[in-house]
Amino acid sequence: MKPSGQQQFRVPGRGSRIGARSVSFSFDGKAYEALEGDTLASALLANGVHLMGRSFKYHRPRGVLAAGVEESNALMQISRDSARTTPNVRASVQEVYDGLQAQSQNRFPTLNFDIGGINNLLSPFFAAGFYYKTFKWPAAAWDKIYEPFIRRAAGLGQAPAEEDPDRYSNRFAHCDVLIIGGGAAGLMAAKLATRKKQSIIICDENPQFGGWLLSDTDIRIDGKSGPDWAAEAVAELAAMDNVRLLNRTTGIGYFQQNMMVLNQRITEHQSKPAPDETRERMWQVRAGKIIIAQGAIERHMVFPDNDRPGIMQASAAQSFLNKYGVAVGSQIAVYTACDTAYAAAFDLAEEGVNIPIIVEHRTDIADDLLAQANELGIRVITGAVVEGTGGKLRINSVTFAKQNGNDRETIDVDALITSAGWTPSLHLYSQSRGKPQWDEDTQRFLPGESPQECVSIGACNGTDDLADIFAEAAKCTGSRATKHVIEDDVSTMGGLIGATGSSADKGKAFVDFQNDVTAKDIALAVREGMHSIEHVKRYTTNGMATDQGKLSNMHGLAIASKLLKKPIPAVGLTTFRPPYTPTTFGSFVGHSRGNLFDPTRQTPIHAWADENGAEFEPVSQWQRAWYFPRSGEDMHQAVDRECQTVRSVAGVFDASTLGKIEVVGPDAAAFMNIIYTNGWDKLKPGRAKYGIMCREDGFIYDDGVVGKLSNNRFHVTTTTGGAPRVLNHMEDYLQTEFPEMRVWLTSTSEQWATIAVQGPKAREIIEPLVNGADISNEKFPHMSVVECKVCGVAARLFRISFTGELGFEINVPADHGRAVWEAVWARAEPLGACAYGTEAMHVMRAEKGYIIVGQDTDGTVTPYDAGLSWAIAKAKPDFVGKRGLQRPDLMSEGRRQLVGLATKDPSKVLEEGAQIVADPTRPIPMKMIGFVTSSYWSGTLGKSIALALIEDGNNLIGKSLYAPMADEVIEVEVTGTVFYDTKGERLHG
Amino acid sequence: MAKANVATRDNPTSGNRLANASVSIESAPPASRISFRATPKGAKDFGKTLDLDLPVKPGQSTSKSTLSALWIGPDEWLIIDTKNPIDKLMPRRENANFCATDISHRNVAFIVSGNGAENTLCASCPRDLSLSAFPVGSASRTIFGKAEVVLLRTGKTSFRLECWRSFSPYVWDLLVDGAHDAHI
Amino acid sequence: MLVIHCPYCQADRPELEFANAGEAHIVRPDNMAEMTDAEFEKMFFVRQNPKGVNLERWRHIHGCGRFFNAIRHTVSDKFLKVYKAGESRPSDAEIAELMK
Amino acid sequence: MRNFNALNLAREALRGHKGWGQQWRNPEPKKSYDVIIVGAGGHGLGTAYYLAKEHGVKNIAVLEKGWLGGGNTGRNTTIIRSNYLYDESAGLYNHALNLWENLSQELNYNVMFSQRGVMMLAHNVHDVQSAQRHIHANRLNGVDNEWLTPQQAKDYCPPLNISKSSRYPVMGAALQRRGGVARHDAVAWGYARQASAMGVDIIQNCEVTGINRATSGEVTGVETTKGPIGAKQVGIVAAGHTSVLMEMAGVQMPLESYPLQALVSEPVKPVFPCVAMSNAVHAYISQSDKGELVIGAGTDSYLSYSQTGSMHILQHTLDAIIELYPMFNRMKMLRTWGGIVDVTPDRSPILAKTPVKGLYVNCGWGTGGFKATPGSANVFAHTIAKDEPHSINAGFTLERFRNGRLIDEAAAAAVAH
Repeated sequence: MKPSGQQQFRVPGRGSRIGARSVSFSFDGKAYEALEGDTLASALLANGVHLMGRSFKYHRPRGVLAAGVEESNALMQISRDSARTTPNVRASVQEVYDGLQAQSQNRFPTLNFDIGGINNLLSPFFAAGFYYKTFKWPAAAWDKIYEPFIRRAAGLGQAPAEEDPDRYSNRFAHCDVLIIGGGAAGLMAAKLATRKKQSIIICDENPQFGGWLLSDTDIRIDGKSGPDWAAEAVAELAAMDNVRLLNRTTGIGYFQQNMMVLNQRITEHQSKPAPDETRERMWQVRAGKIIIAQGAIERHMVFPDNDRPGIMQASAAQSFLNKYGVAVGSQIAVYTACDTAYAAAFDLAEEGVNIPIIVEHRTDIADDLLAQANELGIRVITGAVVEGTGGKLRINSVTFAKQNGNDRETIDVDALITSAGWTPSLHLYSQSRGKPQWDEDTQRFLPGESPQECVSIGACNGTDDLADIFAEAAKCTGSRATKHVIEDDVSTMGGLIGATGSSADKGKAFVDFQNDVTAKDIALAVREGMHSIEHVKRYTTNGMATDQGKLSNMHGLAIASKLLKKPIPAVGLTTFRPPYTPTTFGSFVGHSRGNLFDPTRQTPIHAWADENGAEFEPVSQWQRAWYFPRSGEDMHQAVDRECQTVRSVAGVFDASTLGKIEVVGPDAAAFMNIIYTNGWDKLKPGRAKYGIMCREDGFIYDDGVVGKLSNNRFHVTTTTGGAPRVLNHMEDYLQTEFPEMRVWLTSTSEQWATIAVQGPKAREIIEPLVNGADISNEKFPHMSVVECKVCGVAARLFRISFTGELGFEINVPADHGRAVWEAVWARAEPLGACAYGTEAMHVMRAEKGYIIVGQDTDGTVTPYDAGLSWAIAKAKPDFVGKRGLQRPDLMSEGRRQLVGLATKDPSKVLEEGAQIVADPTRPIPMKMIGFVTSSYWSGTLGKSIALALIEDGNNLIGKSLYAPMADEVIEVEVTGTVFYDTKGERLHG
Repeated sequence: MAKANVATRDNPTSGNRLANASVSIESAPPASRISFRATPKGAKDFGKTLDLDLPVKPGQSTSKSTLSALWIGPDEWLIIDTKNPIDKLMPRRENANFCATDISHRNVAFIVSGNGAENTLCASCPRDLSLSAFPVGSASRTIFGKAEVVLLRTGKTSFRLECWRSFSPYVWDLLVDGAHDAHI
Repeated sequence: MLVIHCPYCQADRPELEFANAGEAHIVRPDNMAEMTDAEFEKMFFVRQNPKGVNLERWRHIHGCGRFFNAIRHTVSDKFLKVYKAGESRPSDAEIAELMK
Repeated sequence: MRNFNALNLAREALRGHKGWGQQWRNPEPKKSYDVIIVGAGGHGLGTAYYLAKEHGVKNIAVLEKGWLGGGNTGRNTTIIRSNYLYDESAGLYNHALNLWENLSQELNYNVMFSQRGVMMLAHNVHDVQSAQRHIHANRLNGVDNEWLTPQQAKDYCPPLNISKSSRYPVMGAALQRRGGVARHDAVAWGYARQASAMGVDIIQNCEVTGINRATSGEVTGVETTKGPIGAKQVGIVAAGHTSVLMEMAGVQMPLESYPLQALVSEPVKPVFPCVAMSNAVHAYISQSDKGELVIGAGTDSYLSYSQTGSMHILQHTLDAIIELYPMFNRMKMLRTWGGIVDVTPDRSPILAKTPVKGLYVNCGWGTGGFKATPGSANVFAHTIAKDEPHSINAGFTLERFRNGRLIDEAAAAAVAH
């Protein structure tokens, strides 16, 4: 044997998975050698390292249990660098690469000496659900002492502290047949399905296809060894156009209508992945048919102290030997209730490993197994139980006896392998909403009917014999059965669920290793009235660890069933939830990070605003120019300047984000009459009108100016954020309530760039740019629209104002938006005009009492409340919202109504959202009668202005009210909503 | 009358271009586009004007020279002309049987071509875009990531993808991300 | 993600192209304004919300743009039938037949 | 019933915990009861508890078609807060919060209410305005809620990305320090244990299949899978299944049931100290005492009773989480699950009498029912016992959908511009 640390447990000549090249890695800072193809677990075992982790609650020393995804002890933190660090990686799955760095978790200061291990001594206190029973008194101690203590103990590994630099991707795929699992069953199904010329995807979670065939060295299929047969099948499939083979790819979730989600890991095994290589890819596969060939998972035996490092599944020991050429010990005892453990023992014995004892739980086993054991010099004791084990950081002895307690014996070992039989993997079947059926004969759940187009074959369907599996593969693909010569197939007879001996009463017999759930904990839960398996699970946390009960569920169920004296199906099976194995958030997110989290929409004029120093504000998906600070200006000063410039000279504003809808057809006006509260019959072509839209419930939904271009054509504008839902709302009425109307709706929001020019010099600025229209005050009064040319481009020009000043809005095709804007700017700037942003726009419209839907109204405000009763055509027989507006509460007196507020101290600017009360001296909870919707400093007026929704506001004009703030009470006077140019003369200037 | 420099059309992804071993993506030159809504009769009439029958079967397109007509919905077509100005396409007069709206500037197009074109699109589009499900000439409005797009398969390995102009930087970035994995 | 057969496109399309639009066959009467409060409540707020067969509306919003009706089972989420807007509500007998 | 305390726990530790009895009885149903509560979730069990404790009702049964606490009580993300805008909501949820603060002691069952603070992020000017409106209203209603700058938000929640260049930059946050999380199962179990001790029969695996009424209209009992059971009063507290049950009494409800998904990550060492939610970037997150990141977001868009949701909802939820906390991209999803939530048109609950005499309903909590559990149960018990609502739930009527007097928190947070 080699010196320690030099792969002294490597078995030469064995190992279907490993190569000859050696790689180095480190574990807890110590360097080790491994072979290419090793997993982290096999590599550590090759070096004689069994202690790989600590348990969650008791901090018990733990070694690897499994050679696959069901591992729940050997979880490690793997780091490539400070950002690429991943907690809770299963050592049994992680492939070793050159330079891999692994750290053990949940221990302090070291894995060998962990202070948290004191919990193990206190474990009698920490029984299932203990925290529900204590830490309640004194109540104050909860926040200060108990809770911080509990929270500090949380978790296993460390979350990364930096943003993940790696790339993830997504792929939608469609195929005729999707096969999950590339073992014997899956590969055979794929081979047969290809003959039907169907498109096929077959995936396997492991690096290599072959499943159990890679771990079983005895079996011969048509004269070939398992690994050889699998390799040939893969080569055959890979050569076909209609087959996609995905290794390192796990079927993680079965969703509706045969959508299976696959997680493919691409770089996790690479020593130095290319910097922009995709780390993981999510496949969302819609398949005509899904063949589930997930296999089965071996159960451990539940007996006292069954968790010491060096104790593992028999199948794991067999895999470590046959896939990786690693003997998991030199003195290995076996504890089993299933034939498969014998194959593991025999393989190990054939390599010269000493197998001192097979402790067989069953009383009767097949003669040929006994004979072969005898031949290899292995002692078998039947009808026996393991009563306990010895050792601290690794098992060093095992104590066993006959089931009646006789013939107790303790022997020295350095490993113990166990098998309680196999649990078919029903995860994906269950996720497809299939109902697993209990099979009393074999004491296991099996797939029942399939509610979707799927079929389970092989070990996950309870079919263990290879010849039968091949027959199933033929049947599920609609193929004729093929003939095969199969030799030395392994027997899977036997099995046991639940605890052995008196473990449910004595000692710590672990059911769920990671969460430290023992058979006693389950008994306690049952004793306390937890009679549903869901209660048992939640009370004890059995099955809630990172393996999601792959090892523990059946044992927990059996223990509860026995104590409840109820058959297993009556106790219930917990539901399987996606994902099958833990899956990175990154692979779900895929491309949708950073810029691609959500589209960022920018107007055609955005770049100009950016170049001219604008600050931007996000409005739904849009970025809008907020204000244009000049050097030294803060937001306040910039906005003040912009407002005053507009009012005294003019300003240019990018209104392109406004929604625009073209409403066209012979019945367009009739349709507008339905959708808007206003009347549209009298509006003449060339004129525009402000429109209000409600939902059926009578609350304001959206607003905007509508221009009538011709008898059949309206140019409708909506709020920026409202555009998509307004169009949907209109389409809904048009298609489903008024399909007989000849009207068509088209979104033109992005066809047009919209440039607002507002202020006394607005006409002077644009007049020379306009061709084909007389825009004089007489010919083109306020609320007009004309199709003309601006800067030589076909344009829709509106005479319209949201500032209260003389104003125009120029709509030009978007690709010309910036050029036209620059032409306007070239005229505007020399005249002393400015570019202004949304904030100045907000101030100026508030000075005029123009509302912003969504700010001065919310979904509880009617047009009447908002002071817009003039916009309701009461004589119309019908419009959307007419009936809703007649409901008692909407007609009641004293509703909140939009009014203006003037602070008694004009320099005081109210906070938007500030609540208004009539009597601020009342105790809390204080009666609130309204709140401030908009509030600004008006530089033009030299005082603050505000709009507010106030109960019975219209009748309170002139009265004093109060805004109680955290540190003061602000007195206000209720006013009308128009603060500036109350007669509205400037509009017509 | 003052004139701005409006001779060229400009959009946020004008001139964008990317090619790798599997796929090439480029921003298409500006085009003229009409959102055409019509009754069956209106569609027939307009087909005569255009000298191109509008497709009547769901998901199909017709084309002739630089002009294509894409079936979008039962009363909706997207007319694209990659050469002629919009004035030449737009119907002269309004008609009770149809409605034509100029949306030339609303959309931006990308040409995605190469053996990896389908894979590039399938990174973000949930539709089955295999040749059998979406043969050459197929057209459809669909979803691409979080943006709505119109897809037209112009060849076995080439697609035209149209989106609204403010979505084009997002769609471009998403295409580039998809192109990265196009060889798989 | 569901697969939904659009009766206008006459093809299966991914759910991401659609928007659910609530219960189907809620009639907006011509004489809306004369409804009682109770009738308005029923039309606007009260919903069948069945555990079983649901008659509902979808819009193929990122496809052909059409609203249409569907019969779907709310436990299995399976679609039993889709039909165009304006087509009359299938009879209970027809729905029972679809359930088989 | 043994008292749950450290001394008894220590005593039991020495003898293998053999002395603990059943936390609740599992009786067969009697022929009739004074009050039957349908639904043994937190709200239903709590209702029974308060009926027995505060109103002296002796003869109560809680019927549950599955196992107690198995519905939304055991399927939610356990967030507790009361910083609602409207007086009605603030009153109801703050009543609940006050009860939460003493619930472990009251029930002699540690529900692990952890007041780690609930932070609601603002990402645009509209969010800021809305948050300020809440803060001001909360202050005058006696509900704690305070404004944090982006840096203060980051200090309170270090994983938060407050970079100005992110797609949805954080412009600030509203923080309710009294808010937090609790151990959801323990709430159901704690109420069940005390209710059972006071004589309430909790009958699991007993599905209600009909509601019996006298010819004069009033409720006389229910039909169940365990036979008919008489009752003078019946309270329906069945979340997503309310429509189905109320239909049995001939009452059609303004409710729709949607699948709501949540997920947890693998457990990691403490990294996320509070609860954080965002409406604009739609997702919420906290870290459980086991170390799992607990994450939720919106519902699917269609009615469903299937308790499973769509892949793209999970994706959008995680997109949002990674936008806000990019460091979690390599974390792994451990488990996802779905519940069925019942949603009213104004997204506020109904806690009220019904048109049927003797029939009461507590429903419509949407995605936010857990936080209200003790308050809802407490006032619903009052409503049944007195046959009239408590002042706190007086506004949460069924009639509001007729007269238009809605309590629409979501509409108040309208998004437009």
